[in-house]
Amino acid sequence: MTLDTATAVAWITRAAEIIRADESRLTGLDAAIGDGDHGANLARGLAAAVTSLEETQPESPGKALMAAGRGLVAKTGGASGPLYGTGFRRAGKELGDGTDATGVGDALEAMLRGIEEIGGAVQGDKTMIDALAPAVAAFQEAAGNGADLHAAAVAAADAAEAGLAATVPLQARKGRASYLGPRSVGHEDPGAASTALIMRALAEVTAP
Amino acid sequence: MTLDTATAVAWITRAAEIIRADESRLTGLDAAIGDGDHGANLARGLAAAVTSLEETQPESPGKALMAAGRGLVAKTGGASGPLYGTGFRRAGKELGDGTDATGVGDALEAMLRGIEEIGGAVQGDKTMIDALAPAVAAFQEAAGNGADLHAAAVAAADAAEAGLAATVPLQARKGRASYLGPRSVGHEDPGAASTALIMRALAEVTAP
Amino acid sequence: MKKLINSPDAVIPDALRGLAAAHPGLNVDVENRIISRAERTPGKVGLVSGGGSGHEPLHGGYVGRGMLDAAAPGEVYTSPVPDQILAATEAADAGAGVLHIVKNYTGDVLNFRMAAELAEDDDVRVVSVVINDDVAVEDSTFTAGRRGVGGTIVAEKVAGAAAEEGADLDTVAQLAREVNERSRSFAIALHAGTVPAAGKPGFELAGNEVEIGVGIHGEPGRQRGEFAPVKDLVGYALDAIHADLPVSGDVLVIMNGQGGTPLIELYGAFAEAADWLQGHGATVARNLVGNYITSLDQAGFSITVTSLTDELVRLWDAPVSTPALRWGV
Amino acid sequence: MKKLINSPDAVIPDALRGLAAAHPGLNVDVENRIISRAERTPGKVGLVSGGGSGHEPLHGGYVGRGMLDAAAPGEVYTSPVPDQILAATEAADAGAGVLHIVKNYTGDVLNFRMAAELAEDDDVRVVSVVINDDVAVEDSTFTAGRRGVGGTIVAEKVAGAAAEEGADLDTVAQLAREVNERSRSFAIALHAGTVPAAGKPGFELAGNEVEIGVGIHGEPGRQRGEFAPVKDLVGYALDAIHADLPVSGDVLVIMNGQGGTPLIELYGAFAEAADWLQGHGATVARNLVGNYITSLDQAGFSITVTSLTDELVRLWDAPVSTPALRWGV
Ligand SMILES: Nc1ncnc2c1ncn2[C@@H]1O[C@H](COP(=O)(O)OP(=O)(O)O)[C@@H](O)[C@H]1O
Ligand SMILES: Nc1ncnc2c1ncn2[C@@H]1O[C@H](COP(=O)(O)OP(=O)(O)O)[C@@H](O)[C@H]1O
Ligand SMILES: [Mg+2]
Ligand SMILES: [Mg+2]
Ligand SMILES: [Mg+2]
Ligand SMILES: [Mg+2]
Repeated sequence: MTLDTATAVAWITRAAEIIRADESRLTGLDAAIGDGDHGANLARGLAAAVTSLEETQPESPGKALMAAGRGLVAKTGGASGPLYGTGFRRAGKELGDGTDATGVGDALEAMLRGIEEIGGAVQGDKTMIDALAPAVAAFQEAAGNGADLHAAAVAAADAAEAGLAATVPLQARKGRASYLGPRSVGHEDPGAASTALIMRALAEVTAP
Repeated sequence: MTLDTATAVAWITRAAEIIRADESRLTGLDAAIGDGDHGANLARGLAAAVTSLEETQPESPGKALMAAGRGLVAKTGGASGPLYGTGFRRAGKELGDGTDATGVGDALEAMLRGIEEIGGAVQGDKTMIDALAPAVAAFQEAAGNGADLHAAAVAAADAAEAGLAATVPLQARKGRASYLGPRSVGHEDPGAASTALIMRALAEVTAP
Repeated sequence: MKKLINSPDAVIPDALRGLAAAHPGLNVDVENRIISRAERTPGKVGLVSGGGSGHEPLHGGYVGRGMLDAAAPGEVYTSPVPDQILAATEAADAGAGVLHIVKNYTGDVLNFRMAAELAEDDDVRVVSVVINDDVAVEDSTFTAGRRGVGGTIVAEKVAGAAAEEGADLDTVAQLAREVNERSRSFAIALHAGTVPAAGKPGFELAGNEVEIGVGIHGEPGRQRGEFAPVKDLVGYALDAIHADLPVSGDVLVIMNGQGGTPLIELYGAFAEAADWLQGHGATVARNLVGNYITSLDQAGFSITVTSLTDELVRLWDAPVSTPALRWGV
Repeated sequence: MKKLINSPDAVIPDALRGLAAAHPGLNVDVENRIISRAERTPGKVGLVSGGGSGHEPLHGGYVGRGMLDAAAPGEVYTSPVPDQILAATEAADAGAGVLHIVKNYTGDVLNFRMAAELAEDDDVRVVSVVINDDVAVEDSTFTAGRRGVGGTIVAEKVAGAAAEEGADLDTVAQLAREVNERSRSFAIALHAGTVPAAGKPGFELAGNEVEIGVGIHGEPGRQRGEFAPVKDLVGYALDAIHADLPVSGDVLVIMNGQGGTPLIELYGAFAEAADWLQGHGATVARNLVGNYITSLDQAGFSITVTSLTDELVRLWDAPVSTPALRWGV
């Protein structure tokens, strides 16, 4: 299976669904160490991404992710809008006309680099990077070992969830949670939580 | 026993004490159907009346009540300050150099007339008049029947308390409580409650 | 109760100290509780108002060029005392007499009346205008009459502008009376404010209740109603105003916060008021949106509608420089 | 949760409708959420700011002569999006370039940066100044840096006055930077505000607790402290400011309410601040006391101290006519 246009669209659509379903959990996580809007932001942003896909009817999976990224940037606001928006746009650029697991791994890596570049966070700062970086690594390792798209995506989603769990003991060094200093310890990072959901959505839509 | 200067001073002093002790009850009554300041207002005003007695060292009971009235007006504020202040000044004017129960009855009647005059309330409007008017009537009746000052004051205090109780079913027609319309029914009037305390103070200080 | 105070007793002197520090152009007598303009204009009619504290910026915040000459704040929610009002009157007197702008509460009326008598003894001519614009209270022989609320601000602004122009005492008083006749107000609260000395809210509402027709002293309103969208609450208030004095033509609207309601909500409420008035053929020619006459930290709004004339617009637009209202200067 | 709203979704459009109705001199694009001045002065540097909603009067309340040319309000507590900031930038552009005054939050910085890139694509020169005056947050590689709070108002006022006088983009930007360098803020909350969509307060405090070093988004502060007299709370805040940038000489002080604190308390707090500053050898040369940058209905205060120069005083005193600040005109 390659990541074709329909699958790319399905990924975003499914991500929008599960983020919406889990909106209040994300908001709760953000209320604890941020400003309590992450769930609403991303639900709004991903809904806009879906609308943008419906409107643009992209012809390639790369164009689909780029359109989704533009939709996210245009409607999310906050830190996560530019970060995820840039991430999806970079992934789309890398992805081009669709590709197998290895190519998708490269696209996810482009996503990671884009987010790192504009946000300036590194792993351990208690951000979405802490879920995304291990997810990308796991995806690439699985793909390198010959896993298909679904299997690699499952590995990525599992790694993202583990990365999320690993944010709990960290003290935030980026984003609003950093203002809390030591009080940010003991909570999951909301952006890492949404990244884990987005990775899980990829695993679901690539299931055979 | 006549109402001499020392007794007049003792009356105000005792009234200040028992109003202070019951301040929060008065405030609670006023919070229910007014603005919750009657206890504080009167405690402050009577304290000022006591100070004014200490400062002026009045030579007659009439002058004592007039000084107390001026102290009340100068420090109480709200509706009760001018009402009680005028009442005590009028009583003092009438009282002059001290007198027996009949003369005190006239002084209390002057107090009542003063309050009626500037406040424009009549019995049944759910105000201090509803305690004061029956108190004055009871005092005068007792004095007319030959009661001494203490006995007349006890009759007045009892009548004031009965008058207070009778305010419960009334709808207020004067003062802030009138703004509540039918919602003012079912509560004691705070000014009637303070009048009952002031009458009780007179009964106490005239005890043999 | 958590408040930014040192102690319940210190609330008023502390606020007056702050007012003095913030506005060096005002004379603030913290001990005697009188706020007055630093300079008197000989021959100008003096304007004095006052009432309980807890309604800030009313009244001290309206002392300055184009509005009041002096204000006398009482204890929280308690009218000031005669000596204090007398001192404010004397501070405001520049030889042309003094207007007392009094809100219609028994305590305010009685204490101002006593002060006016004392002032007349000192040969200061005083005219009093009693403001009673709150339609939540029936004006009948069965009540102490209507309360004075937001219309007070309009009366102070308009009369103050006329006094600044050199109008005489009767003219200035007549303008204040005219504003009062043309103004109506109504208020709804979501939560009661807390008097510092009392330490708990003036009334308790359930999660789905509002207090309808409240005054500015944390006193309960005429009835309790169900919480509803702001469009309905504003419509209810405007219906009550309209039933009493039909709105039409150019109006001034004050969408006032009670102290604990944020501006974002007041603007939303104002949007509904503007729509409602337009739908009833009136035009919002002038407006204020914000906290102008408050009840400590009470949440809710009051709306004041004044039916304008060209002359009232001109006087409203005249320069004013006070802590709470400033334009044209 | 009881609020004067129609629904959580409608809060921002309703408030913008109200702002439009109240201030006919502003262009308010309710759909795209842009508030701009009705007239452009050709050749004047444009000033744009924006950020989450819920901080009213910030930012829309500072659009007008002598301050901002356009503002872009986001969702409640959420930075606006690039297209919106771009549209505000285009509305503000009068040929001399546009200054973006951005509060230092990751979301604001990223969205403004994207908008600036888009504007440059359209040949509009943009310079951004990031405000980061909140000393509650350590500025280190371990944080996203200090937050931008009350200093924003001073930067907007001073830069706006310079732009009005015809200063060029670099000069205007440099003044905003200078204000930022000379400004420090600190906030303490007594109760958290409630985001309408969330329906409950951002944090819960016990009866004897305060949140120390809070920001403007209902986020918890760096620590919880014990409730104390306002003198101590203000002293704590000023100690923190003084430790970071020692106060001296003439200062501008903003004693700001967080939305749910009444003016009587803010004046009391200001009295303590003025005393403290005097005791430390500084003079309060200019001040604002009131709600200028809020957090919905949060109770508490923030204090901003800007160390003044003669030039800053002159620009602060220059005429301004916006919904929230008005003088000299
Ligand atoms: N500099 C950054 N780099 C990467 N991720 C970040 C950065 N800053 C914040 N984030 C992520 O964004 C999430 C918060 O997003 P959101 O709540 O939507 O925005 P905001 O913080 O503006 O309210 C955080 O949980 C974190 O994962
Ligand atoms: N017109 C009036 N005549 C007589 N008594 C009055 C009148 N108005 C008010 N009162 C009395 O004053 C009491 C309230 O006094 P207080 O609370 O001190 O003043 P305020 O109403 O100004 O807050 C009422 O309970 C009532 O007994
Ligand atoms: Mg957030
Ligand atoms: Mg009372
Ligand atoms: Mg009172
Ligand atoms: Mg946010």
